[in-house]
Amino acid sequence: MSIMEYNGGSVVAMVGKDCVAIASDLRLGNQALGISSNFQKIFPVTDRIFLGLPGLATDVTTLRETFRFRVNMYTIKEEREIEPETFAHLVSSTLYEPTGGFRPFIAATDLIGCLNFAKDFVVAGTASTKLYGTAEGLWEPDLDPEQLFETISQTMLNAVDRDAYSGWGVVVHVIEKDKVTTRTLKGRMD
Amino acid sequence: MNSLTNRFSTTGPLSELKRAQALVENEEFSDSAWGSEAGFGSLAKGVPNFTVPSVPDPSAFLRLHTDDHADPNCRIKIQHGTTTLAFRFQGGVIVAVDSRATAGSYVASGTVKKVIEINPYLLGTMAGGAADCQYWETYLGIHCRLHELRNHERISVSAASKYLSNLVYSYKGMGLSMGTMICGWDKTGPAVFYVDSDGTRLKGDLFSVGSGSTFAYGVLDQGYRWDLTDEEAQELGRRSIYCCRTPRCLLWLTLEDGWKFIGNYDISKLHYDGPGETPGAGYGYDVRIERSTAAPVAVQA
Amino acid sequence: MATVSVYSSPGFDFSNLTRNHFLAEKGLPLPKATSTGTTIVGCVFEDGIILGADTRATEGPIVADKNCEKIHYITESIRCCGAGTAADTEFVTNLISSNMEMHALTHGRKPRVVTAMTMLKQYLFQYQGHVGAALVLGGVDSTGPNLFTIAPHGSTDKLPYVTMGSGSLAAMAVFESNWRANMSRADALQLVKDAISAGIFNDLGSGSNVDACIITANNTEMLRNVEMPNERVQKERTYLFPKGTTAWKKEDIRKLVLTEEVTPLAVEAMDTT
Amino acid sequence: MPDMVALSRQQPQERQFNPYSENGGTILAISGADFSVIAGDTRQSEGYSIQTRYAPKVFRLTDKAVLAVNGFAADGNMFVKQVRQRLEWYRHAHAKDMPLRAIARLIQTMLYARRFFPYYVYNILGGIEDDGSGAVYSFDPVGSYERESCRAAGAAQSLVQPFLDNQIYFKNQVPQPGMTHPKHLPLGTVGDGLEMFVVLAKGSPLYGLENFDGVQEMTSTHEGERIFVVRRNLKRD
Amino acid sequence: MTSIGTGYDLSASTYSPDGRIFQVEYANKAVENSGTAIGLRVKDGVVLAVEKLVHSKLLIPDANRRIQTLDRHIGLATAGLLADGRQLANRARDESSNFRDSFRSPAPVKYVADRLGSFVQVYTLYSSVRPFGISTIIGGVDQDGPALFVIEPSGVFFGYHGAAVGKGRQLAKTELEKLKLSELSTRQAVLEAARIIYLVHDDSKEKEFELEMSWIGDETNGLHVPVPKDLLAEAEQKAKAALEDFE
Amino acid sequence: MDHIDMNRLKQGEINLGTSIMAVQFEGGVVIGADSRTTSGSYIANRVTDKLTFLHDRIYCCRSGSAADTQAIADFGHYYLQMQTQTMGTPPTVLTAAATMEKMCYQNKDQLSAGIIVAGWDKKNGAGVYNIPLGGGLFRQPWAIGGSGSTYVYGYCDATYQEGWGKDETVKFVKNTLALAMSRDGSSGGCIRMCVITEDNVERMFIPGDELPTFWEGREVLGEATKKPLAAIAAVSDVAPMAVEV
Repeated sequence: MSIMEYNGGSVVAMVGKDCVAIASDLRLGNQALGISSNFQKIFPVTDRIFLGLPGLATDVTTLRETFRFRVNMYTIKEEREIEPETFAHLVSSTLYEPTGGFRPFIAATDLIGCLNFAKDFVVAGTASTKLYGTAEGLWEPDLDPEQLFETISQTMLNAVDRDAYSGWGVVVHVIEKDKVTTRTLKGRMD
Repeated sequence: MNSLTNRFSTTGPLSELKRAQALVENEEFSDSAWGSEAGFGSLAKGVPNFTVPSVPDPSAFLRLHTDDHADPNCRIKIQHGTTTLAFRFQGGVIVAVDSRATAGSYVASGTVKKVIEINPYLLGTMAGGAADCQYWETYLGIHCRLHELRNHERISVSAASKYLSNLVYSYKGMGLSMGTMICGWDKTGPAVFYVDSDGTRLKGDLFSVGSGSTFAYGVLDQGYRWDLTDEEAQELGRRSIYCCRTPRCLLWLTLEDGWKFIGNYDISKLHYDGPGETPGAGYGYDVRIERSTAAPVAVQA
Repeated sequence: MATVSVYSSPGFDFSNLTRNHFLAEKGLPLPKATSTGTTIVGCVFEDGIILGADTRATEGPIVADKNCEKIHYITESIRCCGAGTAADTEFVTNLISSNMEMHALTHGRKPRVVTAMTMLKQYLFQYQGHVGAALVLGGVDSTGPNLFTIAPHGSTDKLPYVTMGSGSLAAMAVFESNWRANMSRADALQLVKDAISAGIFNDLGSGSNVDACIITANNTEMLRNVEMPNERVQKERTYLFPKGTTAWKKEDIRKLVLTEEVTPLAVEAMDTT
Repeated sequence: MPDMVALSRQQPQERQFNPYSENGGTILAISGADFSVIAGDTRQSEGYSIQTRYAPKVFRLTDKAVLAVNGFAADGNMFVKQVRQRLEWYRHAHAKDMPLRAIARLIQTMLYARRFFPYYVYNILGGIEDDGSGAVYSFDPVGSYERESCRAAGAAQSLVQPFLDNQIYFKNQVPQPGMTHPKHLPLGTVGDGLEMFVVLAKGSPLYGLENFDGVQEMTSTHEGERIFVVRRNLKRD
Repeated sequence: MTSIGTGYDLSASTYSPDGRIFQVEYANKAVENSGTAIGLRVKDGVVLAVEKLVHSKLLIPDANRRIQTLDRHIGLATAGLLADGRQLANRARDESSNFRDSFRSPAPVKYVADRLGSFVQVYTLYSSVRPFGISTIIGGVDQDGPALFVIEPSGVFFGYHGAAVGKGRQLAKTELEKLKLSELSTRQAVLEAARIIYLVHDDSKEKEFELEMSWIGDETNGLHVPVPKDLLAEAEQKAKAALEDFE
Repeated sequence: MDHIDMNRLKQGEINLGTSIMAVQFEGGVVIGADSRTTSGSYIANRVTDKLTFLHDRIYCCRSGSAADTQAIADFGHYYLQMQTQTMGTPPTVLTAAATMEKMCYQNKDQLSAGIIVAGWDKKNGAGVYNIPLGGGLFRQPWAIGGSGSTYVYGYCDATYQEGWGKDETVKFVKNTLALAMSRDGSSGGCIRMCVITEDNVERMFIPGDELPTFWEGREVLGEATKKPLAAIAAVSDVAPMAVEV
C-alpha cells in the first residue's frame, strides 16, 4: 500500500488545437472504502491555469494552499498573472524542496496547459498506468475543443474503471482562449 | 497419533500428497494424465495429485510468491475482493454476488461470475481464491453426481457442504483460500451452508462473505424477514450488493425444482435508474436526494 | 503433514520479514519518483568534447516521457548529462549551473570544468547517495577539454571516454572497441551516436532518440534528436468519438472575454473655454 | 551497472528457493462472432536487458485453438508443451481434436495441479467453439478461468485493458445508431515484434486478411477452421 | 596620566583622540606592579626565573607558583595578575595539546606564542571584556632549538635572547644585556638568573620574596622542569654573595 | 587486517576493491596501486589513479569507497595547504598521515576507507603510514592494503629486506602488486607507481600486458602430448599416461 493509494485519485491533462483539457475523478477513499464522491482534485490557479493534485488528501489540500499563497505573492510582486510555464517551475521546485528532506508526495501532475512542455498528454495518480494506455491509444493531434472533451472523457472514464482507487464520477475542464467549460460526467459509481 | 496414521495410510489426501511430492519429476506418467477425468484424477483412487515444491515449508513458499496483501510486489497475483451473500426465506434461497475481481489496485475483471452452478439444484458462491472455489466446487459437482448415481436421490445440501468441507480441511495450512456458501433446496426445504478453507462449516439463514460483507450485512440485517415475498427478497439482494460498489450484481433464486437465474444488473444503472430502468429512480444517494428535493410532496392520494 | 510444519531451517528466522516489511509499507514508503533508466556518454575528440544521451524517462516499467532532455546546461562551454532520479539530476545541475554563474561573476573569469566537477561531487557526497544523480560532465576551458563522471555517492573519474546509467555497459562496449585518440569531429559524433544507439536498442531502460552536444573551445552545439531511430508508426486508424459519446450531468461555462453593451449617452461637449 | 542507479535501503535478505523470474511482454486476445484474434509480442527480457527479440508467446494448439502464455518464459514453454502432449493423447484416444471449452477446462485442471507450486504463467486461450463462435478464455496462474470477449495480460495489461474495454465493449460510450463491431483492431503493444494469430470459423469470410502485410496461413486445408498468423516488426528500443 | 577623567579610558573598544587605548595601557600598569620575571635563552636551553613576592607569612612556601608548564617542552612565566596568568596558561595548554592532536608532534614555541598573542589581542577589542593584566614570558626548546617570547597585554609578542617583565625589568634588562647569552650554558644561566632576581629585588618595599626558577635544555632532556633543589640553593647562595659584593 | 568489508559500502556505491602498497627505502618511498574501480561486477574505470597527491612530497594510496576516499583526500589536500600557509613550512609525512587518520577515525561510522600515506620530509626522511578501515595510525617499513593485499602478505613477509635501494624497491612493489592483481578479482588493470624522494616525484606506469608473470612458470599445457611418448619413456621407467588436451 503506497501513500498514493491511501485516498486514491487520478488526473489527466491533454493538449488540443488552441485548447487544453484537464480531467480528474471525484473519489476520496480510505483505502478500499469510498468516503466521498465529490472530492475535487483540480484547482484553478488563475483564469487559465488549472492544477491537478492527486495523492494523499491532506497533502493535496496543504499543497493547494501553498500554491495559492505563492501564486498570490507572485501576482503581488510582479503585478501580473503567472505564466503556465513559470507556474510549472514553481510546482516543481516546491515539490523538490531538498532542505527539509524529501517530501512524501513527489509525484504530482507536472504541468497543465502549457503547450511547450508536453506535446500530447500527461497523467498522474493511482490510475496512471491505465491512463497511459488509454491516452496513448485515443489521443490524436489537433483535436478541437469538443473532440478533445470526448477524448479526455473517454480516456478518464475507461481508465478509472480499471482502477480500484479512482472513479466515482469525473470532472472535465476544457480551457480555451476565451472560455473554460467544466462538465461533470455521468461515470460509473462502483 | 495423527502422524503415525498418516505415515502408514495408503489412501487419503495426505498420503496422496506425499506420493505427488515423490512424483514431481515424472508427473506426466501418473495415471491421472489419461482420459476424460483430466486433472481430477482417477476417482477410484481418491483425490487428485498435486505438485508440491521441494522446500522445507511449502506453504511459506506459496505465501512468499502469491500473497499480494503482504507483499504487493509478489509475482503471482491471485484475484481478490468480493461480496457474496445468500439468505433463506419462505420462497427459497436468494444468492447474490458482485462481479469484480481486483489484483492489487488493478481491477482485473468486472464480469467475474462468482456463483458456481454445481448442478441444477446446487449453487456455490465464490470468495477468496477464485481457482480454489472453481476447482473444488466443480469437483464437488462430480461427487454429487456420483452420489445420485449410487443412491438414486439428490444429495442433501448438508451432505454436499460436508463433503466440500472435508475435502478442503485435509489441505488446511497449505495455503488454500476459500469462503463459500452452498445453497440449495432439499428434503428439509431451502438450505444455506457456509464452508471455508479453515474447515468451518455453518448452517444458517443468512450469510455474506468477502471484503464487502460488512456493508452487505448492514443492508441485509435491517431488511431481512423470513416471510419476504419473492420481489422483496430480490430487491434486498440487489440493494445489499449495490452498497458494495461493484460493477454488476448477479442474482439467483433457488427453488424446490432447482435454481433459477434472476438477472444480471449493471450497478451504474441501479445507481441512476434503479432495477426498473426508470431514469431518476436509482439507488444512488445523490439521485435519491435529487428525487426528494425535486418532488417534495408529490403523492397525495 | 507434521513433518512440514515442524521443520525449520537453520540460521536466522526470517518469518517476520514479510510481516515487518508489510508494516513498514503501511504509510512509510515513497511513491516512485520518475527515474531515468538511461544511457549517457561522453568522449574526447581532437577539438573538444562530445556528450550524448538517450531521451527515455521511465517510471518503473512505464515510459513516462518519450523525448526528454538529459543533457543539462552548466555554462556555455560546460554541459552535464544526468542519469538516475530525474528530479535530482534536474535540480543538481540547475543548482551547480547557477553556482557556476556566481563563480564567474565573483572571479571575473570563466570557471573551469573541474570547478563544476568539485561542486557536484561535494554536493553529492554531502547527501551520501540520497541525491540519486549519476552524471557525465564535459566541457572545454582554459586547460583544454575535460571529461568526468560523477557517481551518486560523489566519486569522480576523469577519462577520455565515459558512460553512465543502465545502458552504460552497452555503450561502453562500443567505445572500448572503436574509440581512438584524436578522432575527427564527424567520427566522434558517429561513435557517440553508435554508443547511445547500443543503449537504446539493448537496454530496456533507455530508448527513443539520440541527443548529442559538441563542445569545442569557442563553440557549443546542441544537437537535439540528432537521430530518431524509433519514430512511432502511424496508427492504423483514428479513434475520434462522435459528439455526444460521453454522457454528462452538469455543464458550467466560464467566459473569459466579457462583452459589454455600451450605450453612448448624449453628453454635452466639454466646456473648453 | 543497473544497480548503480537504484538506491534502495539495505535490508536483510533471505536466500531461498526462487524458481521464478519475470520475462516481460504482453499478450491479448479478442473474439468476434466468428473469429478470434490472439496476439503477443516476441521480446523476452529480464530486468533491463533483452534476452531475445524473437521468442514466441502465442502457440497454435489445434486448428481452432491458440494459446498465449505470458509471465515466466520457462514455465510457459513447459506448460504449452504439456498441454500439447495432453491434446495429442486426446487425439489418439478419441480420434478428434479436443473442443475449445474442454481445452479450457483441461488448462484449469493442469494449472490447479500445481496449486501449491504454481506455474508463473498467465494464459489466454482463443479459438472457435463447436458452435462456430469465437471465444476467449483467460486464466489466472492457478487455474481460475472465465470466458470473455477480450482480455490482455502481462506487462502492459493495465495499459491495454481499459483501451479494449472502451473499444471492444464500448464501455462508457453512449451508443450511436448504426454502430457495428470492428473486424480487425490495430494493435499497439510494446516489444520488438508482434505475432497475431487469427482464427476463423469454418466457412467464414476472410475479412480481407489475405491482403494483410506479413500474413501467413497456418492451416493446410481451407475446409475447416483456418488460422492465419500476422508477423510485424515493432520499435526495437 | 593626563587623560584620566576624559572618558576615553572607560572601554577597551574606544580610542583616545590621539590614537591610544587606555585600557591596554592600564593593563601594562598592572604588570609593572608585579614581581619581576625574567627569561634567558642561552646556548642549549632556556631558563625562567621569577621574583615571587610573599605577601603574607602565612602562605605556604613554594606554593602559588608563577612559572607553569604548558607542554613537556614549554614553560611560561607571568608578571601581573596571577589569575590572568593561570587562565592564559590553561589556554596555552589547550593550544599545545590540540597541536599535538592534529600534527602528532610537539608544538613549536613560536606557534604557541602566536596563538596566545592572538588570544590576548581579542581581549583588546571589546567593551565587555578587560584586557589581560599580564606580560607573559614563554620559553621552550623545540626542533629549531631554544626559543623565548614575551606576550604583552596588547597581544603583541616578540622573540628575545633575554627578557624581563614586572617591577624590576629596567635593571634586569641592563644586567641581561651585559651577558653573552648565546655563549652561556643553561647551568651558568641559572646562576645568572638568580643573581639578577636578587639584584632587582627592592628590599625597601617588600621584605619577603621567593626565587622561583625552571629550565629546559639538554640537561633536562628537553623537558621543562623546576631547577633542582641543590642547584637552586647554590644559585641563591651565590646570588646573595654577589649581592653583597655588589653592595 | 585491513581488507575491505564489502558490506560496509553503501548500496550502489563505487568501490576501489584494490591492491595498494607503499615501501620505504633509504632516501625515499615507492608507492604503487592497481588501476581497477568496480561497481558491483562492472569495471567503472580500468585506468584509475589511486595514488593521490596530498602535498609536494606526500601521497596517499586509496582503498575502499571511491567517493569516501576521494573526499578524504581532497579534504586532506586542502588541510595540508592551509597548514603550510600557517606554519610556513611543508608538513611532515606524520602530520599528513595524522590529519588523514583523524578524519577516518572521527567519521568511522560513515566511511569505508583504508588509506596508506607515504612520502618524504626533511625532519624524518622517508615514511610509510598505514591507516586501516576505521582509523588507527601505524608506521611501517612497508604497508599493503585493499582487497588484494590478503593474497600477498606472505610474499611481502618473505621477500622484504632492509637496506634496499630504489630499483630493488620498485621491483618489489611491482611484483607484489602483480601477484595481488592476479589473484584478486576486484584488483587488476595496470600498475601505477610513484617514487618519492627529496629531489622529485617520479611516476611509473606498467600497462596491463607488461605485468610481471614470473610465478606462472613455463607454459605446460599440452606438454605431455607434444613430446613423443618414447622420449618420456626413455627417462622414466613408467610411461606417463597420455593426456588428451
